[in-house]
Amino acid sequence: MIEVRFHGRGGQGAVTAAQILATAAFYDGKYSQGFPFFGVERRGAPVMAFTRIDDKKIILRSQIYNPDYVIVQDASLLGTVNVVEGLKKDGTVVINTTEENMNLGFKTYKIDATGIALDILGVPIVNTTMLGAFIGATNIVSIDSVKKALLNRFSGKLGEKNAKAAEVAYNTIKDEK
Amino acid sequence: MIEVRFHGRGGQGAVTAAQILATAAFYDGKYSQGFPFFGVERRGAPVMAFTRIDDKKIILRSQIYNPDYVIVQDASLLGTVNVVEGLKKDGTVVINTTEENMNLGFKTYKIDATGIALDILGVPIVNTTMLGAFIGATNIVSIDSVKKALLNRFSGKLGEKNAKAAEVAYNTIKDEK
Amino acid sequence: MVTIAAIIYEPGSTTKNKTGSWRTFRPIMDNKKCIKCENCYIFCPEGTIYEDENGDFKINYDYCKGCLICVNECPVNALTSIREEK
Amino acid sequence: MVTIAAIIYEPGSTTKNKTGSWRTFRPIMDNKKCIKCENCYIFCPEGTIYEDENGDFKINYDYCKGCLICVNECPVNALTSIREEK
Amino acid sequence: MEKTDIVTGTIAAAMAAKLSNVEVIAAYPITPQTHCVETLAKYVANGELDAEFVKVESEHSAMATCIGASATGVRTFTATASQGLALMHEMLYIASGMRLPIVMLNTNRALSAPINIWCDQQDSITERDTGWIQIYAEDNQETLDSVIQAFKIAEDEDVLLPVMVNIDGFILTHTVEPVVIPDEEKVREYLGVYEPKHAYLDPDKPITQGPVGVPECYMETRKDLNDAIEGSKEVIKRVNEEYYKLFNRKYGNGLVEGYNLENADTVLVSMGSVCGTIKYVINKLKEKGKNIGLLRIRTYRPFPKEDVVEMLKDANNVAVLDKNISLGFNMGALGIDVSSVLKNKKVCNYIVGLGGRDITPQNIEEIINHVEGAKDGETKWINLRE
Amino acid sequence: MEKTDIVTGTIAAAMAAKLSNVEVIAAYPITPQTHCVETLAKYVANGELDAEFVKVESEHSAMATCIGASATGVRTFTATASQGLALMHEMLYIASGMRLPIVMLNTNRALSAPINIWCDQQDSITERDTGWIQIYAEDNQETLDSVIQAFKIAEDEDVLLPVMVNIDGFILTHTVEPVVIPDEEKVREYLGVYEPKHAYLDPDKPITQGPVGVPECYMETRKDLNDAIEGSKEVIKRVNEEYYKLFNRKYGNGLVEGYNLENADTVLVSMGSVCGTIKYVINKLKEKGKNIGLLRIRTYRPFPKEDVVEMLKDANNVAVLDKNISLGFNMGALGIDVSSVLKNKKVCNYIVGLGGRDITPQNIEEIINHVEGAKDGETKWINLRE
Amino acid sequence: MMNKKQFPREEYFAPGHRGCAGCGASIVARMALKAIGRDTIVVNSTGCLEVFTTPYPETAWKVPWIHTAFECAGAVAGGIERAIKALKKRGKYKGRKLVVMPISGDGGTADIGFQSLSGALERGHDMVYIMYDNEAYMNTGVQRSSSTPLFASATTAPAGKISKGENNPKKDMAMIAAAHGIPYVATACISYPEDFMRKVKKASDIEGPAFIQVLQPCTVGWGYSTENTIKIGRLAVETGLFPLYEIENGDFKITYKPAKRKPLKEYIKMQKRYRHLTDEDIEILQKNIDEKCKLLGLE
Amino acid sequence: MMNKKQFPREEYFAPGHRGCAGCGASIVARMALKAIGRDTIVVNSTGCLEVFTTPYPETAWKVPWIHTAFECAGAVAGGIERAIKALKKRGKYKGRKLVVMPISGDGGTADIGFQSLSGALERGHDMVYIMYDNEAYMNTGVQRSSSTPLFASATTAPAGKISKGENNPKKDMAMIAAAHGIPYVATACISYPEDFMRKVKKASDIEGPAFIQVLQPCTVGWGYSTENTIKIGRLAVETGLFPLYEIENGDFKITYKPAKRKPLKEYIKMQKRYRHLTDEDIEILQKNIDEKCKLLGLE
Ligand SMILES: Cc1ncc(C[n+]2csc(CCOP(=O)(O)OP(=O)(O)O)c2C)c(N)n1
Ligand SMILES: Cc1ncc(C[n+]2csc(CCOP(=O)(O)OP(=O)(O)O)c2C)c(N)n1
Ligand code: SF4
Ligand code: SF4
Ligand code: SF4
Ligand code: SF4
Ligand code: SF4
Ligand code: SF4
Ligand SMILES: [Mg+2]
Ligand SMILES: [Mg+2]
Repeated sequence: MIEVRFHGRGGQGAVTAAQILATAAFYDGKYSQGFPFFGVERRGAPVMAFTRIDDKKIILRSQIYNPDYVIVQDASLLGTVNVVEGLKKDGTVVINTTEENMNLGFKTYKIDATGIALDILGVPIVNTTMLGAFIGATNIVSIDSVKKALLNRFSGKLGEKNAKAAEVAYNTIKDEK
Repeated sequence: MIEVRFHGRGGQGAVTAAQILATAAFYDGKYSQGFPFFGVERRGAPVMAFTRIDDKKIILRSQIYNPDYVIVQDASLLGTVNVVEGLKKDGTVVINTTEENMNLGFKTYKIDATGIALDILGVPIVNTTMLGAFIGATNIVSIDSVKKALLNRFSGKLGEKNAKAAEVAYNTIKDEK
Repeated sequence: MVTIAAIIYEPGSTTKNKTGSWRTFRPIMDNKKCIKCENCYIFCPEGTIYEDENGDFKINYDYCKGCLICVNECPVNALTSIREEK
Repeated sequence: MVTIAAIIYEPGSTTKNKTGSWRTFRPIMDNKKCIKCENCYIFCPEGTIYEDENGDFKINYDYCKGCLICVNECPVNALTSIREEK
Repeated sequence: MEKTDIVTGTIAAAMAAKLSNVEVIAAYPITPQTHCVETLAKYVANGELDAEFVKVESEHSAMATCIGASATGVRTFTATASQGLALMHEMLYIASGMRLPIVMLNTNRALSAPINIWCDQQDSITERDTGWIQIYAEDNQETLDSVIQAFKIAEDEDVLLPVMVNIDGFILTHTVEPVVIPDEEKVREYLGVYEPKHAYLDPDKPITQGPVGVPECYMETRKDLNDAIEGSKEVIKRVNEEYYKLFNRKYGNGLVEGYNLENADTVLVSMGSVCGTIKYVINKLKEKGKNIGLLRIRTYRPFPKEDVVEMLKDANNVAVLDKNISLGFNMGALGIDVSSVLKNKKVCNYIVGLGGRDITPQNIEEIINHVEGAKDGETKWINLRE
Repeated sequence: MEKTDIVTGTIAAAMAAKLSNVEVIAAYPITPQTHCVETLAKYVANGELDAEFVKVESEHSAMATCIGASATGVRTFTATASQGLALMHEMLYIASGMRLPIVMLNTNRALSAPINIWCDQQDSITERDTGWIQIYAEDNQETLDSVIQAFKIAEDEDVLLPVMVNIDGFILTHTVEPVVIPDEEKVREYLGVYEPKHAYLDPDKPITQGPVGVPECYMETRKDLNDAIEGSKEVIKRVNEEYYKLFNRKYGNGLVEGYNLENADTVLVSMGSVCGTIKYVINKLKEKGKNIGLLRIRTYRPFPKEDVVEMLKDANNVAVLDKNISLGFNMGALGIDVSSVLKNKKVCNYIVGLGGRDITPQNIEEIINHVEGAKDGETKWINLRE
Repeated sequence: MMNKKQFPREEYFAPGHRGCAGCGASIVARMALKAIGRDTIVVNSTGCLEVFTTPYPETAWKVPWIHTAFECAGAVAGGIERAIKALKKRGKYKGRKLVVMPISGDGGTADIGFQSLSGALERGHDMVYIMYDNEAYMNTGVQRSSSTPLFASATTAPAGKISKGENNPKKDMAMIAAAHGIPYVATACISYPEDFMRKVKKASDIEGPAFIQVLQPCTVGWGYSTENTIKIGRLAVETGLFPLYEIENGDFKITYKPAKRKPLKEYIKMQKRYRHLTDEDIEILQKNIDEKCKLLGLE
Repeated sequence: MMNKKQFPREEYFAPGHRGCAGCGASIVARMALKAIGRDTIVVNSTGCLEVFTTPYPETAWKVPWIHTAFECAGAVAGGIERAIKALKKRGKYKGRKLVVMPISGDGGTADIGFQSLSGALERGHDMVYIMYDNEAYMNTGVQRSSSTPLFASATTAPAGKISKGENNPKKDMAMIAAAHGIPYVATACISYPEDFMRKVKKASDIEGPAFIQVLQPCTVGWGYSTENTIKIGRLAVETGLFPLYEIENGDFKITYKPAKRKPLKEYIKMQKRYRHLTDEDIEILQKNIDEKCKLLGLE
């Protein structure tokens, strides 16, 4: 079973990202769960979300304390949240940042998702971009399934743009690898 | 333990009468309970009320099915209600009527309480009159205690008039006995 | 045996309950005086005044509670009251 | 240990929570341009613009969420915004 | 001056509230409670009680008003029944969760549908999880005493919980019987003035009441509440003793009252006014040489588990009489509760007196006869019509 | 056409309501239920579901509206949680008392005070006496299936009772996972059109619904209700089988689901989503050679007494996990209920997951270890903070 | 006055009910049903009318009738209205207009059921809501409601040594309903049956919510002898205390204008609930009426 | 505009709360408390404001504050008011006026808490009731309330293939409150702080119930970017959509008259909740406003 934790801010779509990832896994023929950690926070406040992926039906219902992967949608979170808390020793972090020198003590992929998002979507909402980057880094689901999930989730142009953003990020990371 | 059942019509004060009787017994140094049988009826509809009197604390809480005494405040009830239902074999009925020929199968005292009430109170509300008659017939509490209870219950003139009505009825029955 | 949810399937079944016995006073109708203004008919809280086949108003004493609204509202004193016999 | 009935005995204690980290954009105040109209002061949803001892308005960046209402409502453009560094 | 009067249960409760010097009353009329608040309204209208009487537009608002008043630090009282109590349901949890020592008279009445204004205890029983202390009085004297005690218990610093005093509708609420009315001064001195240290809305010391109980604290507040109501058992017992010393009346140990338990192989367990009828039958049977016991539960919440176990340890046939039914369990709530703590004992459950169905001495005897031959866990409805 | 989708529990429920062709929906928003009615509103706004969506001003009115609609003879649905369910309390009794087959989704959430939007089951547990059938689903698939089944059960002529389908707030309501969505035609054919014979407001055949239930009839209506909900056990089992035949999914026997019970000396008993975590732990322990069982209560009301007794007959350590607390009893309601029917067995009670406190596999193991060394009747709160 | 059969002869409200002799609430029900006719569905709040008409196993109602709780006639009616819509989709009731008629006392309308009513008005349900106003909670023993007038004594607002009875003015339900912007609002009184029945009929023809507040004297609660029910209602109108009007799509119209307003004292003196009032007290009430009547253009 | 310190500097509402960036509800709370001052007791219904200000163990409030449930701010406030009276009998708060200020969203006021409010108004409790109107249930995710305007899309009244969003007009709470005959009713908008704060202050000085409905744009629910909160509020007033007035003892007065009303379109076009509207739809809404403004004498 693979466990993924998303860190973001209210309004940045971390929960949606977790659900999209779960959906993509499902399209890949796997079982999955996508769910939020809920707080009373509003837009702008730190939030978390989770995805579980497995080959068999997932029955575990607790929150995720020892993820295999962590996705950080907003580097400014590092100031207030311990994003690597409980991350498995051989775990991986994918983080949205332009900062070059960043050591989180884990295998880390960096990407300027905000740049890509502003470029392609025109708004600094990075959830789908980060998802693409994450897949590029980890390959835990197929990028085609992610795109399909995005097209199903967002109607029309919006779906296409998001799929595009994911793909660009995916390739960016792939290339860097 | 003495058990008394009152039959009347909504608005005629049967419940009050049962409470006054209980109060009078209490003034006589006895234990007592006075309580209604409640229905959804409004003014004019048949109602019942009960009094229990004993020398020791009364703990029994069921309704009264086999009374020692029955008081019928309105003879027209005979048409719809079996007023002597469950009355003990040696029980007594006191009834407000002008009818001479009335056989209820039990020892029965008749009195024109409506006449007395109209005379003294000016309204055909017979509960206190009937109480006086009942005491006259049975002596289960003292007429003084009944009067005291009435004076406490109804303020000013109204109390006096009711006490008067009770007393007149009391004497009427006493004289007839 | 009660019906399910105590639903009552018989409309208007309070007619089983003859409230005429509640009366202390009895309204008496004099159809000769009546001008058919319908006051008594429409104001009766029991709906117990009805029009017979001749177009005369009649009181159904089975239900009349003797409130005497009809007597009070008759503009021509076609209704009067007497003390009910018990 | 929670307090009884979760009552909070410390008024205004949300100040522990530095919402400045929420900012994507940062308002910048130019006190020279400011005409003290108090717009930014009264409209700030955080109440994080304050008047200092010199009568100048200052922004407490610990709490400013970067909504930019102040910038939008300044009649003289004494407030401007920049992208927050992260 | 102490005196004896002959009054109904509702009026006894109103007198108790007056003796307790309540400061804010908010209540909505409902049968069979009405005479209680009408009497209080009369006291206020005549200047006999200097309280604020709030004529709210519903029971929901009655409880909300009491919560507001109690949270501001004054002694608060209300009264209700049945549909009214049900309409307060959400607010009951809030009153206890906010730890506000509101005292309420509930006059037990059946719940709709169909609508029925007569007695059973479904209304209060169904609120058993809410964190309210529930006292069930057997007669009008106990009603008065329990309301006074309720304030003492509720406001105790180790408790700080609302208390509901339950009395059977009509059976007590509309029955006059002699009641000793204690001296007003003495009661007021006993209770003192309510001056809370924990909850008060005061601009001079601003606190925040009823915040968002995030997952990091919520469970602990529930545990606190649980411990407070568990701990109230000791306080209730203590108050029962204190009250006895001052006013010369006590009710068992405050939580339960045993009657003729010694050597009783068959014991009935119940609450409220029916216990009088049971005692009556016990006395009759004793005359005939038959020994039957009664365990009267006085505080249903906190549930006196320990006392139930201890006092029934010698009984072999336990008959629990419930004036309520937990639909879908085919048992009354007291039956379930008692069964759950009497593990190695025969416990049968009898559903009695729903919606004003009378409970006669014959019914009690029927139950006694039945339980002696019954199997553990049986439920029987008593006095049903065909 | 049947298809699989990846959806949250609330959306699965909304889909089920649509498949069931509900005709009147009346609901009020509350977290964590909102997505269910929002989804239904969207179906209606897009013409995908030809239902009347009544945007009521409170949950009290939501239930009242459902009652009015159901009493007129149409299929009716609502959804709520927590404070909303609590505000309906009075109307819940009325819906069942009037024998109206309303179906409701309740998304389990803690009750105020303090206010908390996260999961526990206090809200529905505290309505256990109301005469509503209560189903607790373990996952989103079961949520969808249970809503469809709920209509079938509720409208069965031998039942005619409202049904509440409960799902854990956030844990299911906000989690997407794969769910098989049955074919619409097939579901509609299975359920048919609701055409009641007992309750319908129709000028062509005027009946009186909700009259005054005088003492002469009230107790008998309660007995009827009691028998109907007891009898619903058979219907629930039958529907579970029928559904299996048609849609290829079943949940235990409909009332309870046993998991690894054979030769399990220690058995956990619980309801809802936590059963998934328990199964997870059971599987892990099995790998380690330790045999632990689970009895999942699917319908809490009617309470499957017989199954509980039968299926636990070989267990020696019974651990009941409650996501609720009956304050003043120091136990959760399921704990009390199970204890009351397992008379000669060790039953311990574990209060878990109140107000969103997570329940981890470690917590489950802790419970298992504890119960094996515990005394009968112990209650323990799990995962409390200092 | 003598045109033949001014009132329909069909009866939808049976005798034998348990209402007090002389009860005005029965008159409301009887007249309203005559006005609308058989295709009415009645939703009754808890209160006198509900209690005295349906003691199981008897009912006074000859039309479909439902009672659920005290506080939710508006919402229940809304559910019925939508259910009828749904049934029409199934093909039932083709071409027929079924009228949903919630009927509640002043308590069930102005107090505990107020929100349910307001919600129903706001949502625009097609219904004829009848508030039968006897100015107190009669069913439970004459407690005050927010419709109880200033200075009337009621059991929870009793006249007493330091109290003149109710201390708040009567809540103006018709005007509050009108502020909801619904198509039809009216006041009425049982003593004016033509006016009342015309309004009920009109309300039932109008699409959308209609609200009618009908004054209904109560022999027990107001304290007068049974034969005076109609007379007292008439006095309430003739004194200007209870003006009869309707508001149709926002247009206000007085529907009955007393030739000359009678002094309030005549009305007050007939009722025990006012017997504690001094002449000065009555003067205060008279002034209130005079002011209100001026505003409404009544004399 | 340049008079020194037009607004008090005391803060009773602390930063660090969890409101969205640009939230208008915080602005309401902050301004209202500045207007009344420290002797205020706040009663907060469930809703955004309550939730984002009091995540245990933190509170943004520097005055006494209580929250109980969603639907009963009015009744809780009434209890507090009476308790203060009782405490004054004990000698507490001598010579001080404590102001009880219930503050509820449009949902808590016009829908689920409407009865509790109406009861409090009717009973005459001395309080300043503030309805912060963001025209939907924001806390739970932008569901419609009865204060949601016609044609706005909300999650329970979504625009869709056969729906234009909300299909009922906005419930007129200020007018309904006024129909209760209370001494003071006003509308206000956060974009006009002087007007709003003056009204709050006046309301707090008046004995008896006062009701203020204050419009408060919501960035999330209305769909606009955070910096426009004040701008949009201003447009609501300038277009005549949300007129600012007060009603003191029945006397109606417009307190701000736009020089020339702006076209509604300007307002509509800034908000996503209206993005499904065609020009014809907007025309309908514009007509509604024009009519209403005529009635109120605006333009
Ligand atoms: C929730 C609830 N609270 C209280 C009651 C008790 N109750 C029943 S009817 C009634 C008064 C009804 O008054 P109104 O609506 O004016 O009708 P009336 O009896 O005067 O005809 C009351 C208080 C109830 N049934 N339900
Ligand atoms: C009885 C009850 N029903 C529903 C809810 C859920 N709920 C909490 S706040 C809210 C909406 C609040 O809307 P509003 O009053 O307009 O305030 P806003 O959130 O817009 O500030 C809802 C529906 C609740 N807490 N209690
Ligand atoms: S007396 Fe009353 S009940 Fe009898 S007919 Fe006349 S109006 Fe009707
Ligand atoms: S009121 Fe008199 S005149 Fe009029 S119809 Fe009746 S009896 Fe005839
Ligand atoms: S950007 Fe917003 S939060 Fe920051 S100072 Fe300006 S108004 Fe205040
Ligand atoms: S809005 Fe601009 S001019 Fe006005 S006080 Fe602020 S900075 Fe100065
Ligand atoms: S109390 Fe009044 S309203 Fe009720 S039945 Fe009697 S007369 Fe009619
Ligand atoms: S949703 Fe709207 S009202 Fe709520 S906190 Fe955010 S901006 Fe404020
Ligand atoms: Mg009334
Ligand atoms: Mg809102």
